[in-house]
Amino acid sequence: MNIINLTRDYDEDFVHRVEEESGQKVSLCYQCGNCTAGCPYTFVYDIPVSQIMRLVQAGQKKTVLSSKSIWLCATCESCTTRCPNNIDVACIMDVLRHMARREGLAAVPQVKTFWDSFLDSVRAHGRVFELGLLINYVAKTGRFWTDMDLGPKILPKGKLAMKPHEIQGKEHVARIFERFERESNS
Amino acid sequence: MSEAIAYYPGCSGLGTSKEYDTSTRAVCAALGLSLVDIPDWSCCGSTPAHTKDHTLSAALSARNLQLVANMGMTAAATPCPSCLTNLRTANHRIEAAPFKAKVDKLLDEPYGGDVNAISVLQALVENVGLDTIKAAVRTPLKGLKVACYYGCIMNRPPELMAFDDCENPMAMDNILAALGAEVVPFPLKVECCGASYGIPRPDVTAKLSGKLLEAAVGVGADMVAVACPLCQMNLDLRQSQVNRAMGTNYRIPVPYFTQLMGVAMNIADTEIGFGKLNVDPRPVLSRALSGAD
Amino acid sequence: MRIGVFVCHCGSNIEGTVDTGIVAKTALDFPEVVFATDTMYACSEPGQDGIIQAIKDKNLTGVVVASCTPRMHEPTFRRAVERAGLNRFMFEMANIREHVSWIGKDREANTNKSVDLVRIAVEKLRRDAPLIPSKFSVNKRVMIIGGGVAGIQAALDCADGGLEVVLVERDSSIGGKMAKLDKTFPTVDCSSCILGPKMVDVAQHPNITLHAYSEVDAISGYVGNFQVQVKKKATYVDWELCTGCGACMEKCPSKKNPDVFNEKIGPCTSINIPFPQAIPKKAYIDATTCRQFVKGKCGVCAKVCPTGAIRYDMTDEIVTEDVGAIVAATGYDLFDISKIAEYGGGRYPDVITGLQYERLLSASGPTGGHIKRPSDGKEPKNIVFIQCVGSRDKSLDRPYCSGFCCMYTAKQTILTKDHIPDSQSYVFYMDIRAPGKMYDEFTRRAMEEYGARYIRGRVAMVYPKGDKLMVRGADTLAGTQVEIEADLVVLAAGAEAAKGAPQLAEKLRISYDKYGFFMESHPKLKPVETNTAGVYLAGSCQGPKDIPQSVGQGSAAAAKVLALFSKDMLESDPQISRVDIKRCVGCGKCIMTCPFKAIKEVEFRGQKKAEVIETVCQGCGICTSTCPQGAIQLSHFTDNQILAEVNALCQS
Amino acid sequence: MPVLTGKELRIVGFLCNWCSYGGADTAGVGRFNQPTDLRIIRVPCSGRIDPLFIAKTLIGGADGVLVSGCHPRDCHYAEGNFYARRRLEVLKRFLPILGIDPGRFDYTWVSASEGQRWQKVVTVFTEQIHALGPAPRFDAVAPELLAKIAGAIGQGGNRVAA
Repeated sequence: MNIINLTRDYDEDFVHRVEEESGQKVSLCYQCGNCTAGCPYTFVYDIPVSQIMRLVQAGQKKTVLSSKSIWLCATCESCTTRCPNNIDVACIMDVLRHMARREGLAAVPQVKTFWDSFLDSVRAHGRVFELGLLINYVAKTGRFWTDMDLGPKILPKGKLAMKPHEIQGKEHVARIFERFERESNS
Repeated sequence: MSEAIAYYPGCSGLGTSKEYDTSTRAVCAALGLSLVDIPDWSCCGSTPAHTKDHTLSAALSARNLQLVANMGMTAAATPCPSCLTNLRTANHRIEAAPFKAKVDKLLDEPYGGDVNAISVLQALVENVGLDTIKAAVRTPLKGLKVACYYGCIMNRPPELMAFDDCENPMAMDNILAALGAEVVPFPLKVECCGASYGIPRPDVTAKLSGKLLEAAVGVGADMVAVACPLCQMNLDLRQSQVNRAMGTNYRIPVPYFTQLMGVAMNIADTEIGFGKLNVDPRPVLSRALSGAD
Repeated sequence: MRIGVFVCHCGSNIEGTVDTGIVAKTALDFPEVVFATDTMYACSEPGQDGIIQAIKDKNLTGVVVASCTPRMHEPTFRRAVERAGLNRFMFEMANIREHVSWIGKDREANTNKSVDLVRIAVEKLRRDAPLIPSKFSVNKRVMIIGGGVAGIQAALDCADGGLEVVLVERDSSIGGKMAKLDKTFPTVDCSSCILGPKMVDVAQHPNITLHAYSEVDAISGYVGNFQVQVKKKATYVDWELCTGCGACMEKCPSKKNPDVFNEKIGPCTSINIPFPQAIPKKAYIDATTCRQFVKGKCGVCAKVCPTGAIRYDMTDEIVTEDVGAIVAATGYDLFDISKIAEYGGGRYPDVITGLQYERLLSASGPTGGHIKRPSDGKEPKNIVFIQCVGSRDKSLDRPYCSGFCCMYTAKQTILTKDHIPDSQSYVFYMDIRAPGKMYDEFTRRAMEEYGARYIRGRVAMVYPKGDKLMVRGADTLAGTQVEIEADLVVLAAGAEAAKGAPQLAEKLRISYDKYGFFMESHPKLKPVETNTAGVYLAGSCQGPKDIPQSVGQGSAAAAKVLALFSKDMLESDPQISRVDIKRCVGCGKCIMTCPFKAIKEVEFRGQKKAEVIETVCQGCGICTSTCPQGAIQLSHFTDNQILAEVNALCQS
Repeated sequence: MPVLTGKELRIVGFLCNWCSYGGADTAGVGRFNQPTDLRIIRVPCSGRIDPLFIAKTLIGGADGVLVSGCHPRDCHYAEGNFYARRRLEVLKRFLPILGIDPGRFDYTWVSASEGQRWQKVVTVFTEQIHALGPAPRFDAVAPELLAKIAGAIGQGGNRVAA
């Protein structure tokens, strides 16, 4: 295991940015572990959420932003709800994903691809086109076996629309995305 | 004594949770709660939006909230907890003026910030009331053992959702009890089912949904009533994936609570839409109901 | 007047952010100031000597010290100027530490503000007059409120010191929380074996009057002369006649009531003596469950009582006790575990509090000292203890540490192993707080000798699975989620202020913090005193405490009372209201507003006038701001003085 | 000189000895930083505070006045703060008649244990006064006016206004 030199390797700016973007004070965390205890996703995390909090406190930007955990958090809010110090942990996980994206990091690429495909669908149609989203995701990841088994179960039910519900204001929705991109690049 | 509220079905209401949408509309209409469609509503952005950026997420929600305001209404109900969370989070975050300014910059029309969003479940409990629901029951669900599963974000975090108990919610339990069903205490009411990882990480969803099905069977439930399209999909449509991953053999129906309301209120089968579920609840239902006689 | 000003450095506490030299120099420009200097530590012996010397050398007639808060050292400096021959009320303080140097780092602004505060102190002092205290007699009886171990100790020490003691206890027996405990840490000696004899001493001590099943209704008066109204709640049993034989309990048909003494994990009868060692060992009837009261007919206990002690028509009775001092020892209550829904307390019968577990361990408890879980009476094998339930939790507005839970949990794991050798205890903890003598060693023994498995982390949820309770927590040291299939879950429920504590504080006119714990006069130096003279504190009513601390405080409070009563006469504070008889028009408004009935109407040359009863006046000054004529003035806080301070600030 | 020109405004506090003065002490002991504008006048009880003290302070040139006592029911003198609340509430309504912005005066309750609350109270009130800026100076206020207000509040007029 690497030795962390806390005088040299403490990224103060990272700690400040996490606090600013999440509106949370990370020094409130006293490492009780309640978030990890309740997190349904601990079993797939590479770093349990309480240790993510610890590493944020310790200013360990690279370790945190390259972790798989931040991409496997489903924002189920159990950590936020049960934190004895009222820290919105789920919001911090969200903010860490935002920062990882900005750094070009995505330790679980298929999750990011799925979310991006979802947003692409919203941007194109104004609403999510479920079947289109799935096809798009499969095309991007090459994971052609995804949910193939479910096709026979769902298609006969007539639930999945074969074409998107285009809304009249879809240009407006697209403009939201465009302006967002302009703002984030400026 | 009809009450009106704007209605935001959410994208899945047009597809994978059609039966939630139709049963919700039918039940509310029968109970005198008038759901007024929001013209040209768009997607709230769901989880993918807030994991990308909070301003973007709030703008996607705010567009819809402003559409409600333009209808001259001040409240919207949605059946989907994920939509609900996004709409409420947007409202909460724009209370801070600098954040609101950033959101308005992304919008064609700035959002005034005065439209409240609640769940259909909350509207049924608070705007309609259990007494009215009870009075509308024509076929009591006597003998049916139901576990009520609320999903992770219907009530959490409590400061944001401001509805029911965040650890032991009772709204759906109370409705089903009013319908005459036997509600079994379900300890994992608010545990996460695996959310939207069904596609990118099916292993994760299978394990989490598997725990829920195990618990529901363990407490002797005939079926699991749900209030979330994603939960429903994970527990019902993906039940075969669960069985394969966990080596189990569950075959337990997972209807929306509004569908069960529809049964008790003698709503037309076409509106209830049991046929759209993967595990058809009708055999279990008729067995339970006839056993009660 | 010849005024001297002394500006204290307080080491670097003040000098660090205030230029005391400039403050002193500027003070020389103020009216009637003839001497000003800065000084290193004004309160030290050389500091006080310097003040005394200056008074003598410069013929000072008044002194201002600019230093810390007057709530700290005003009495110190008053004594110093008195030693120099001045009247001790010819003295004022400027608080340039707590209100200046400690709350900001801007040296220029702080120096400036200090000058202002000295200026108003000088202006006030210029209008001070010498005051002479008068004397009043002391009623050397003391009331102790609360008969837990702290109150028992205070009562016994006062009584042994020769004082008459009135002990008031809310429940039907004294003993408090300690009486419910099985064993005590870190010695594992039997709680009732060490408390029992003290309880008997209370019952037998000739100097102690015990009002059990009683509550303080109202308090009036002041140090040396309080009048306390005690409500003796109806027990429906004549305690003069009751012998405590227990025949009524055997025959009472209403047997399934939650037993409060057993923390509601066992049943009890409606007529009840809570436990065998109860003091007084007398029965009382719970009218909310008794059939005679609920249904209007039964009368079984009246029929079986061999002494004919049952009195269904008994009513609450108020007795008035005159005392000279009061010790509040009202203890604590437990956090309501049902507020943490994820742990299932109140929903799942096998999730219990630590105090309930004590009752399961106790030979006099509902299970006769056998650990049986409440749901099915089975002996549990895997027992999970969860720490900090309602402690150190900001989200529940309980941010404080309850102090004793770590220790009693360690004790309970040891006792569990003794009771059930093939059992396994698990303890979820965040930090182990064991700072007492032999405490840390004790917690180590629990782990090393008794095999208790300690897991560092909180528990997120407890839920039933079959007949087990699934406990899902974290092991933060291993960095993982853990699950335990438990038979019984014991929650270390935190301590919170006793129910009704704020209301009692209001009656006592003492302060309490936001959690309802009573405020001591000084957190370090006056731990058992309050800001109300003659009212003292002992035990957990001030904040969570274990048994040794509570006993220590009981003795400390007793020592304070004995010291107070060592004098036959007390000096009253002369900073009281005085009536200018020429201006008084006898309207009586002051009489109506005085909260202490310290003003009476007198006839003076055929006219009605107000007159202040010196020893009763507490010096609040409500009368002064009520009087339309300005005829009644609070000494040292006169209208003129306050307005002089206002002018000094406005016109500087 | 005592108010730093351009930096500070003249804010006067009237604090009861037992609760709020203690709370301000607690804030000091806890090193809870505060703006430096406020000067505290100690009184035994908020019930000792004559509303005309406050009027006179504001007319006399203060930019803000803050009163703080014990929380209702927690008064060292049992009921002094109830008298204070009634009087101060009336005063607040009369300030506009004197031409004084009522935002320049506020009263609150802070207990001796509430150091952090005191820090917040001082900070917020100081910011509030800075937002209002320096108070306009009064050339002369007719004593009759003060007396009239005193009459309306129901006490004290004959002496303090004189």
